[in-house]
Amino acid sequence: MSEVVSRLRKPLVSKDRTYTEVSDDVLSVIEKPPGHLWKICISISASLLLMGIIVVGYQVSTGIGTWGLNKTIGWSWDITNFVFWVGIGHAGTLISAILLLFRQKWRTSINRAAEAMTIIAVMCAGIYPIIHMGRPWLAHWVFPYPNTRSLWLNFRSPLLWDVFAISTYFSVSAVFWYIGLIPDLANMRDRAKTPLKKRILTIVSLGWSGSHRTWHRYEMLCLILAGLATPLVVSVHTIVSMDFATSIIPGWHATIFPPYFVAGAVFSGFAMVLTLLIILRKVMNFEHYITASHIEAMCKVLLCTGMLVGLAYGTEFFIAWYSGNQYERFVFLNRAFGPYAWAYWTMVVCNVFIPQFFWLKSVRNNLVIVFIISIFVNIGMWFERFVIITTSLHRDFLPSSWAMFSPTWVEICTFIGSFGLFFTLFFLFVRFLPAIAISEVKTVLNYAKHKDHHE
Amino acid sequence: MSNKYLLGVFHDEHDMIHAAKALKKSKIVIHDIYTPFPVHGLDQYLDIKPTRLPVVTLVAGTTGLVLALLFQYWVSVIDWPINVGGKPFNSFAAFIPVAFEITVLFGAFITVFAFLMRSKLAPVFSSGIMHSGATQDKFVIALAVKDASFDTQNTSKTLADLGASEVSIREVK
Amino acid sequence: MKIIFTVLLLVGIGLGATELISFSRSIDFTENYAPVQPLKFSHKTHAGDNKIACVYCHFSAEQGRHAGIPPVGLCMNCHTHVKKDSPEIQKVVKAMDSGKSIEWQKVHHLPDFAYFNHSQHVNVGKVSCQDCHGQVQTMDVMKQTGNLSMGWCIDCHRTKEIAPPQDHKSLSGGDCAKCHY
Amino acid sequence: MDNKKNEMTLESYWQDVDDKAYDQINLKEEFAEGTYQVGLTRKSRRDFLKIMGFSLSVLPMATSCKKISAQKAIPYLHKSDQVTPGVANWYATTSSMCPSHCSLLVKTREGRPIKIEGNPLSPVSKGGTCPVCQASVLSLYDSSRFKAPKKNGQYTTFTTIDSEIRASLLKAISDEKRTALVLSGIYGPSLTSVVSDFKKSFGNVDVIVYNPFGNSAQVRANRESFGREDIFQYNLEKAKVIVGISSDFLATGVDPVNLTKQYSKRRDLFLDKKLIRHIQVESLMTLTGSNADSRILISHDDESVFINNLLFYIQKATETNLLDIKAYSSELNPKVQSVASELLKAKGESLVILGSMDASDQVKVNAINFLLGNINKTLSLTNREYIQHENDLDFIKFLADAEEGRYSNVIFYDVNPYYDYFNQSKLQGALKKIATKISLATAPDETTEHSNYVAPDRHYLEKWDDFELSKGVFAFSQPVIESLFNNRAAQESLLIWAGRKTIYEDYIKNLWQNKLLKDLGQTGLFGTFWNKAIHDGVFDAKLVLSQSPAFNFTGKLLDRKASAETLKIKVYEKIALRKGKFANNPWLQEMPDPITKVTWDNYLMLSSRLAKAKNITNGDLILLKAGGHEVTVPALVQPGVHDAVLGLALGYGRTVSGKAGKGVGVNGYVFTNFARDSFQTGMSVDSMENTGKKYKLALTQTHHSMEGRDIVRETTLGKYVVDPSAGNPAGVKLVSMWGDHKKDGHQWAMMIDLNKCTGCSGCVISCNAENNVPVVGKEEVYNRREMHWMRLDRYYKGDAENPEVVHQPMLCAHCDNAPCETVCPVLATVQSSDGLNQQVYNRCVGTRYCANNCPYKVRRFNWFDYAHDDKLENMVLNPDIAVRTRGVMEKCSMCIQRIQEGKLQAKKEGRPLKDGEIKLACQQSCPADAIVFGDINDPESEISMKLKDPRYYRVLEELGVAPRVGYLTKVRNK
Repeated sequence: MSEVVSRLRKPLVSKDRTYTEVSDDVLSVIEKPPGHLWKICISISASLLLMGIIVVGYQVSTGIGTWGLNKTIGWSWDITNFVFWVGIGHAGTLISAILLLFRQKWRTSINRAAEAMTIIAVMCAGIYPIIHMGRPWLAHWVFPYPNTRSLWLNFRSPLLWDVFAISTYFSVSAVFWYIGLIPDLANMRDRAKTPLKKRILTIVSLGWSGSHRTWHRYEMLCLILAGLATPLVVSVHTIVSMDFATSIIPGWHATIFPPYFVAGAVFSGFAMVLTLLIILRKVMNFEHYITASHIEAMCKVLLCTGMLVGLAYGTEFFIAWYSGNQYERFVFLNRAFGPYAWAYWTMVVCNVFIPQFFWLKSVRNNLVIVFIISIFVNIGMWFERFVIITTSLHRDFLPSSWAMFSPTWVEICTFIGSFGLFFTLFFLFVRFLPAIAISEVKTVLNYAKHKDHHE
Repeated sequence: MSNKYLLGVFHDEHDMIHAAKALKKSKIVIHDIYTPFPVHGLDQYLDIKPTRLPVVTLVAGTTGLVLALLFQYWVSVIDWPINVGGKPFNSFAAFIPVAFEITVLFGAFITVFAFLMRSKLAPVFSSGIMHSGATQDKFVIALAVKDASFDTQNTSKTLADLGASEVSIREVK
Repeated sequence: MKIIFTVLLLVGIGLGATELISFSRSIDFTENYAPVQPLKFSHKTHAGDNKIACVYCHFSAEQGRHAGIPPVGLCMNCHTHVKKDSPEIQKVVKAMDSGKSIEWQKVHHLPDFAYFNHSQHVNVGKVSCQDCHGQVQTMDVMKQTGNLSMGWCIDCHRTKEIAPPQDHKSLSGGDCAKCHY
Repeated sequence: MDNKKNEMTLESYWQDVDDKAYDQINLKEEFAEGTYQVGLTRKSRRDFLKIMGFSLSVLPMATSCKKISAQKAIPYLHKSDQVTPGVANWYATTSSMCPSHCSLLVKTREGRPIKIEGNPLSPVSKGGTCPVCQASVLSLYDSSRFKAPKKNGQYTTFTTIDSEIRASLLKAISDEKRTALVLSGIYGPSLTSVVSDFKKSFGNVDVIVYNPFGNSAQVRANRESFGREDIFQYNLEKAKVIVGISSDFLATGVDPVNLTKQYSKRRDLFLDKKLIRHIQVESLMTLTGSNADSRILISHDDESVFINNLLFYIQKATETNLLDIKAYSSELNPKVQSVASELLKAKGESLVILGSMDASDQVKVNAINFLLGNINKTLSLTNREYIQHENDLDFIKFLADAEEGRYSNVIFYDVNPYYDYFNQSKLQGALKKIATKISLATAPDETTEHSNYVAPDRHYLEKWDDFELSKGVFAFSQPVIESLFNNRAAQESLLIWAGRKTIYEDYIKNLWQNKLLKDLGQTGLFGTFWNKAIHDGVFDAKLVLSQSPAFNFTGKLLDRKASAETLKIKVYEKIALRKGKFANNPWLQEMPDPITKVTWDNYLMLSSRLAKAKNITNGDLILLKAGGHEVTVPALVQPGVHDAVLGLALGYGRTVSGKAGKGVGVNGYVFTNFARDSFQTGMSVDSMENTGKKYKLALTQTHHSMEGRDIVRETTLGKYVVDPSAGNPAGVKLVSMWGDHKKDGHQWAMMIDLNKCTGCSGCVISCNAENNVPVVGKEEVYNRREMHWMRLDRYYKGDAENPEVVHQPMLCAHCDNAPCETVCPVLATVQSSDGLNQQVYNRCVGTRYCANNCPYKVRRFNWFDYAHDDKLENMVLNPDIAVRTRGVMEKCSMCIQRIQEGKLQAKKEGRPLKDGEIKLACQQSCPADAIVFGDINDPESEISMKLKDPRYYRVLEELGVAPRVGYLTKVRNK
């Protein structure tokens, strides 16, 4: 048997690996007892989570007044964090669904982690709409269930669209992710040593046998789900943007918001994926699967979406000027030169200027710089939402009610707590589930290599 | 009632494909092939027809769409028409986002359930799997041993000749 | 076998869900609530057998928001002559003498966020007492009929034909702020 | 009006109510603990439930599981003829709270007063009320009030103190010592009679009227120039030009409500296209000044120069020499001349009002008004028989005598010298020599702290009284609730100590029956007279008034030397707290000052130029030294203040008060002194330095420019006459994708005439009282979370140092296309069929999306469970309105309860609703009658007529939200 190596394509897995070795590489990590590093990481994140829970408990029992909001600024960090987390979620779906539809094979080694990130990020996001309510114990009222009041819901409210969008997005993503996990769970089941593990894995792998007849439908199912998830992911951030776009507040009321938000979501999501994967590949020894070219590809996505976002910023300004609407004009001047100018320029620098370094291949190949830039983008995209929400609200139509916002410790701790939740769940995920889609990687093991069987 | 299967275990998917092709040529009906990842090009040897899952999705999605629109219309126009912000009772445009989401929700979930039912996948306590290697690195061709007329010995030999590293009989409940 | 099992399972889930819904719907409501009263007062005797008009005792039902529990003194309008020696009447007499009114157990609770005005319904809308309170004239012990939920109010408002008011301009019972403010 | 007021006097049914007959459920069970400073440390049972509820929310219904606990229903023992459960009773009475003695109607529910409105029958206040009287109902339920008489700080009984006090009073006679009765004023026949009886029975009693910064100077000037010891009564309705000099007559003068009524009539373009012209000459920005057509900024020292020269020019022009004066040379003279010529052009139709404490200046102003022929036209001077005004000299003399040990008893009634006398060490030293000090206060104050005996007076809603409003016009107050505590009318105490065992009610009736009616020449049956008088609350004897006499100056003019321009500290009264008596009223404390928009504090007002020069910004703590006193006080940069003047409000810095008033702000009285026979302000500042520390001032508005947006539209009279729509450009043409909803039946709308609104903020308090709007405390106001449904936006425009000011009441606009409604996911805010934007508290989950999307920012969110822990204070809650729990949005409901009540009343009577029958709380209380409310589907209604006015516009109309609340442009006469 001779082996022909393509000159045009680089292999997607950078070292020769057999199927068993792939399984070993991915699963051995989680079959061993946890290491010290993992224990330290999960303790830190779980402590942050615990702090978050306590703080949220305090806020819910005392009142939203523990936050820094006021009569003029009814939303600030709460919805900023909500949009931030939803946005982060988008990269996972994008990688697993859109890249699947486009047959981008390089996605196979990162899609599992990215999808897990999606689900966890949506969970983090989903907490905010609940706790930001004045009476979160009545949160179930936003669902249309038959009730004694004979009263339903207002389907004209973008917030209600959000309820449907976020819950659909979460459940469909979770199902998609789980469906993807089944073959790998079966692999784990068949490797399991202890009866208890075997029993649990038997249940959760749904009796998967690797039958080709099932694989045949499975591949179609994945395509269908990808096909559904793709418009879904676009719709989710579109609807999130409509929370703002359909309102009348200058700085919110903009038709550009849906594409702008989707681009921003992809941008921020990929930044977070980069942040996580750079850590993950190091910590879990996944360098052969999550290769430098993966990182580079994602850098290019960042560069592109960063410029899209930059274009949106510019467009907003142009339209504000071109519209001739005094309130619009004021809001944008106020963003750039008003009391929150520091936030605005942080956003612009982090999101538009810093990613420009990705034009340089040397930067894209330097993991440390890529990591740092990804952090900057995360920060910048948080500020984007803060700028949109807070600076638009704080000075709207009537100058008499103009006000300023500053967060309280409760808000800050809640935000840190949501990172605690995110990382706790993510660490649990990498600890207990295969962080790389084994069966999918196996399909691309021979990519760019062709074992010539028939001469 | 139990079924007996003759399993041919391959290490290499190309050998397995080759074997499947040979078996098909010799008119031996392949019950199923078990692989750790989807191997393309086997459908013809297994006589698999294209799946109808897309149809399920279409029907489910359409149902979701119609139900969502009807429900929103009923709530906003028929059951209790309320003047909200001067908008018409039937604010059709505003009903689209929710209708879309419900379409996707129905489409996705019903398709997944259809898939699980059709593939007989469910949370089970013991799995009737053919070969434990088939989820990791083995490619297993399973032939149903239906009755006495099945020439077990000969077929085993054929499989071994085709490159199977291991040939065995497995009974599955 | 499998089919039977599936059907049974589905039926079970269905019944469970129905039960859960009806349970959760009953949570805040006290239909058929009939507390023990400090006085064995029978509406059947007064309103049913003796045909005393409701508004004789609940006189403010036609004037104000509350139908009112009759002042103790009102009982004595009749009971200075009728059944003076009954032990229950003695309780009334005692209340009068001690100056300490009778502490009735409230039967019909409306939550504080729902404004209900008796005169609006009784006087203007000409709704009979029984429409909401049930056949009081047959009750020995007063109990709540209807669950007093919003849906219960709304059902009546949607179906009941009432005499058009003199002021034709306002017939809009479906507005939220008719009850909630 | 008749259905609103029950005929007859009243026995109160407090005992019954105490049994909490019916409305117990409405005194919501949601009482969290806390103080006005909403702290975050509160924990209560409910909080616990909420934590539990939240953590159990896996079971979605779990939180609503709180089964209704058994409640009791306790009927009245006897049927009352007057109280129908659930139906309000209205009683007429008169306030003794504010100096103008507003005539009031008091709304009671099941025997407890819950709302105060103006009495339209009063010929003086004509249905208007001031914020102070609006808020006085809350003072009734002030739990810090004395529960019983006190002796040396311990509660005791009236019997005990009565005998001891009487003994002490009698002992003074034998000891040849004197007794002083110090009171804030004698305002009516009964008090006059009580005081004279008291005097007569002892023979050694000195009556001292003490009321710093009252009318001492004017009374003296009037005595010297006209020989009458009374104050002027103004009639702005006959004026064309008014010049106010340092007088805040629309806010804090003697009769602001009445003057606002008159003033607004002269600003009503529906009545008369010839508007009044108002020139204000002042050094601090006052509410009155903010309404002026033209405002002349002078220093405190120039006040005297301005008046002197004004008189000089008028004397010159009229070629008279009423007073022998010389003109000072001043840079102001061109302005003075122009004011003089404007006044001269409006002879007999002009008016100069001076707010100064300087009798000589008052005399000069009297001369000006006399020369202009205004006497008996725009101002008149009667000599009210039962009024005794303060004479500041008396109190100074009293202190000097006390110092010498001439007094052994002093009785304080409605005065608080331990707080408001400028020289506390002198006062305390002098009063220490008086053995027996008796206070008749209702609640603890600095003076009761120093008194041996406290014989608590009743709140005016608990007592009988009478007042002389103007010559021959009397007002009555009657108790609308039985006394909440063991207290007694002060007059009754005086009578008892004088040895007359009588009930004050009988005393008043006797007085009227046996003396006053005859004196007033009234015939007829007393019973009829009395019932009608009490029912109406006022009685006009319709006396033929003698004309004011001619100007004949008998005194001596004291020259107020125009000193070098040094920095002066000037104290002033604020519309809410006035002189400090109401410091313990949280509604008033939280009412934003109409000019500065500051709540819960006083502060040092200074001009921006001075602030820049001294490097001071808002909230800097300033150490101010003047006249030997030092005070650390936060600074507030205020446009329209003269560079050489600092302003500091009186009424703050109370050290003994209830929880709302204690320790709020600093005491401004230390910067006053006594000079030229009167208490004076305008002390020279020794030094002011920035301590570098910051202080949180709780402002409700921090941005003061309209940023060129046409939120408040205005024009000048000249332009208006040419084009009535001047300043009010036609709005953009709006197109809609949708058809309109049906708009039949009633369609409510409101219109506010910005030309009439003075910004007094009475509507804010009225709205608070009517709608159970919570008080949130200073910290929360600082956090921009005040709950007021009605707010007054105040913008400055033009010259930064002396800007023009506009006031704009802002409330829920009840938009037809309400942006708040569309965004609510749970239908908690929707449109009603009569065009109101409804907010359903119990449906609200609190996303605050509606508030974000409200372009007017009028929605208010319950960030916490606001304090409703004071059970007594909760008695003021309107039982028809839900008390909102935390986490829900609230906002103006257009007094939906009043609309419902009005419609129901009409339906019960089987008739259509009349226009004007429903009056909203803000509308009713507006002394300027700036608010019109009605049905736009009724072509005959006032609002329908006025909507057609070319001045009509709607704020932010261009957004297409179709607001139902509109405004009429402001027209300045300049």
